[in-house]
Amino acid sequence: MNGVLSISTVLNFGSAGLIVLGLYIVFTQKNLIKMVIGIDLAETGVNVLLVSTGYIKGNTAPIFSKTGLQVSSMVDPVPQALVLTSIVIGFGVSALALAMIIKLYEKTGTLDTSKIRGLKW
Amino acid sequence: MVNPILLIIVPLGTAFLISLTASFLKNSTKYLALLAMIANVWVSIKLLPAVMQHPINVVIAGVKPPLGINLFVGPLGAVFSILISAAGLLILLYSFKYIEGDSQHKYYTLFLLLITGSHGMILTGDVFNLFVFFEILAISSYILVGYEGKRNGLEAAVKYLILGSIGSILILVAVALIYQEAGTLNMADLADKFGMIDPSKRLMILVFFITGMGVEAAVFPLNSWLPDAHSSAPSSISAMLSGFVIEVALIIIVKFVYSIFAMTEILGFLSLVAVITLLVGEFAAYKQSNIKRVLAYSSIGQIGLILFAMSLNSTDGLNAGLMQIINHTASKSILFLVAGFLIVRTGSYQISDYRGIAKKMPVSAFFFVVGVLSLLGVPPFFGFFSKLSVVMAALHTGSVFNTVMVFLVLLGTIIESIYFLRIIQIMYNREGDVGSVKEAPFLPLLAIAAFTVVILAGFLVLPQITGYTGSVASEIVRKMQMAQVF
Amino acid sequence: MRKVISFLLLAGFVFYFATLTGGLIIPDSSADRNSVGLDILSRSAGETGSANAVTSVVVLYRGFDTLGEVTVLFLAALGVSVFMKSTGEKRKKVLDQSFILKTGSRLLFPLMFLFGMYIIAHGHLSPGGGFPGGVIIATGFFVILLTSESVNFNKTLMSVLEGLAGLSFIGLGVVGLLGPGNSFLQNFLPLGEFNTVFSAGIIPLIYAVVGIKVGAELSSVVYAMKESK
Amino acid sequence: MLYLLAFLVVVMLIAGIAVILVKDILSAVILTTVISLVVSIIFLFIASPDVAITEAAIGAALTTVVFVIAIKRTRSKETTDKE
Repeated sequence: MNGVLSISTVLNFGSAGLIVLGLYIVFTQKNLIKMVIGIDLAETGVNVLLVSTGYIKGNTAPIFSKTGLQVSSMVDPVPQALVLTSIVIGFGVSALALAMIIKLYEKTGTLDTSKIRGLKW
Repeated sequence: MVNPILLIIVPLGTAFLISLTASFLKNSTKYLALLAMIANVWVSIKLLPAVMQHPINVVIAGVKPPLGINLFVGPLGAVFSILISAAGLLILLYSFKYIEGDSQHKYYTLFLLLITGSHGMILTGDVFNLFVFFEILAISSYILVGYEGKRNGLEAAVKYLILGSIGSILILVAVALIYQEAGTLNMADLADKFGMIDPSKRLMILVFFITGMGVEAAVFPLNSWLPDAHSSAPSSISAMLSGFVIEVALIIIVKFVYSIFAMTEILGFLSLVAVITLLVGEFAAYKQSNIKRVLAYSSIGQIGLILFAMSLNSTDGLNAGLMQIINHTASKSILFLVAGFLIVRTGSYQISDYRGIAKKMPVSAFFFVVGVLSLLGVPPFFGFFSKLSVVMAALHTGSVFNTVMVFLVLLGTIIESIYFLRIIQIMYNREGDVGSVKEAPFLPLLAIAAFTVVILAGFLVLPQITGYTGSVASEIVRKMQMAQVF
Repeated sequence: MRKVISFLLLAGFVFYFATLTGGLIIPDSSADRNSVGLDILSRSAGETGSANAVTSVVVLYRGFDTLGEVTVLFLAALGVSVFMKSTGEKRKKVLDQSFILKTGSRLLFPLMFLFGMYIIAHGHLSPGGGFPGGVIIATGFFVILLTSESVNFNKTLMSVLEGLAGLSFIGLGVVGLLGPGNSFLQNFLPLGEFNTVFSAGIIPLIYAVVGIKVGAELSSVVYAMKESK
Repeated sequence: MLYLLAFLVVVMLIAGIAVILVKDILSAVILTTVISLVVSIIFLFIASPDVAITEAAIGAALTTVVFVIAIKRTRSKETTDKE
């Protein structure tokens, strides 16, 4: 592989980019649903970062079959387990946020943070 | 020997049990919650003497750490478990009369999960497991803040949720970087391997972690959610959020800085942040007219004080900070719980509407005064000893910086006493008339009285308390190590 | 102005990230690196009897995380039901869906249900397991929910299922605690023959519980968000 | 493999920028789904099939369902309010 571009580099760029885009959306957008989208994107970015920490070039998924794959040719299973957890947690937070936002919308009739007094920060 | 894992699985299991039985037990589910909390208090008290000798590791799934998850229970874990379960039990008793309505079982389920999350964060010995329990704690508090379904509560809950999610994303980034650099998630193992990591990377991980956890701990400038959230939650929940939830997040930060990352060089920065937090909190509290907002901003001030004590880089400072945490838990719980029934009885959040309420609610008003005096640090209340030890610890370091900071802390105390004494003056106004309001019911008063006993009798058992907090402090300053396996 | 400030903040964040991690540009890590995961990998098949190492990490080595994660979903479902409780307004009349959609969805549901069960039951052999399986079952349920006007959705049944599944998870853990291993979530069943469906001790049991719980919770989340008015 | 991954990451980031630029929230949600699917393919390529399945099922499918419900419920009220 050529010196600069490695798979980990690509993944690191991707995850950092996604985290920054997500946080940028949260900071700048005024629509509450779009802010939740931003949180969702940033979480996806962190998940990519986590999975990439366990990646070992050229190795296979950590699943043993009867033909007997070598342990040394598998990727690290722990970050994958962590990401499974964090994906589910991320979904839980998004669903809860949207439920709150729907209820808030029923009370205030708007999703615009600049029109909701308590949400100006 | 009781197994500390019971502290986590008993409330969690009871929460599931409540959801299972809610359809036919209806509102009697609160007694299940009561049983769980009594069990928790019993377990944590049984645990304390044992772990004072040797910290213990509880292995989960039969896998020895660092491969699996473990609970690490030292003096810190035991003392905080007692704090959490005792405060939780009393606040639960208070809730019996305070929470009304049909779907009470949801409140008690959330309550137990909040307790589960706090215990889990304190006891776990694994970084990612810490994140999971952090999420349990955070999500249950988001829901409880908006629980009443009023507009203010919802706005506060949404704001809290968005900031909290950003915080949890930063924590997860820190976890990912930790795994990338050290290849381990176990805290004790991490403390061992951290020396091998480049210091600048260490700093970065710590910055991510502190920023993320700092949102929950309400450190300036990440605390804009707190006044809204703590003031619009039900009062029993405000007492818990102010009483131990933010302290739990704070102690996790302290634990990371001292015993895991051993990066005491950032403590100077932290103490600066702490004093700014304190002054911001106290000045903002001064300007409020809503009683719960006053208490919420005062919590920010107190968090600043605690963080200041804990970032002095000395065992004395940590000890003082821990005593201040105990004082704050007891006195702020009293204040929020009394405020809860002041609001229920008068129907108003405005302090000016409580003119002369002491005639109608004498017991509540008396408890409020005790809470205020202890928070301000008037002798012979417990708060006097804790505040004194903070000041002594700061002056003892002998640095000019800390001396200046102590003056600012005392300035904060003066502001604090002005606005609190103003409230008391209004409550005890002779001419005021609030109409026909009744005293709070017996059970809530009993719960508040128990907190008051801690404050009033605290100085009698002061040597014991400082003994316990002292061993917690020495646990924190030591580098974390693998303990004996349970 | 706010955009500029947040952009600068985030640019600073990226710069910090890039310079202090030793650059965004890093080489691929090699197999000789030292990590807990690789240690687990070399022992997991023998210790847990599960062919899928990720599953053995999720269910046993880090089973406590999974318990917490299920709790987070439980919390989310609870939270949605707290905020979405019916406000007493009349329900709007839902547009009538076409016959083909309705019948198709009814036909699709058993298939998706079976597929979900398959994914759950083979979690220790192939990719998948309790979470994706539970989600697939829940998705099958949404298809019916989205196409039919009236669904007999028993909220009580769902909360009973959630509670029961959660308690069974803890119960399985407590059996391990009381058993010879004296450790929460300890495997107490024989490992069985490697790489067959009935193997790997308590892993399939826990995954089944997780699948039921995830399915029930997700169904009640979406139902509560859609139908509460 | 490397270039394929780089391509997927570029697609993902472009979709992310598009989320900021589009005005319509529904389109933003659809773009998020696209990102989730692309991420799930990336996971598949870096030897994480478990994560890929979960991301596709939860990140792409379920999250989209929940977002669409939320958008529908916050829009329908807006139109009835104007009547």
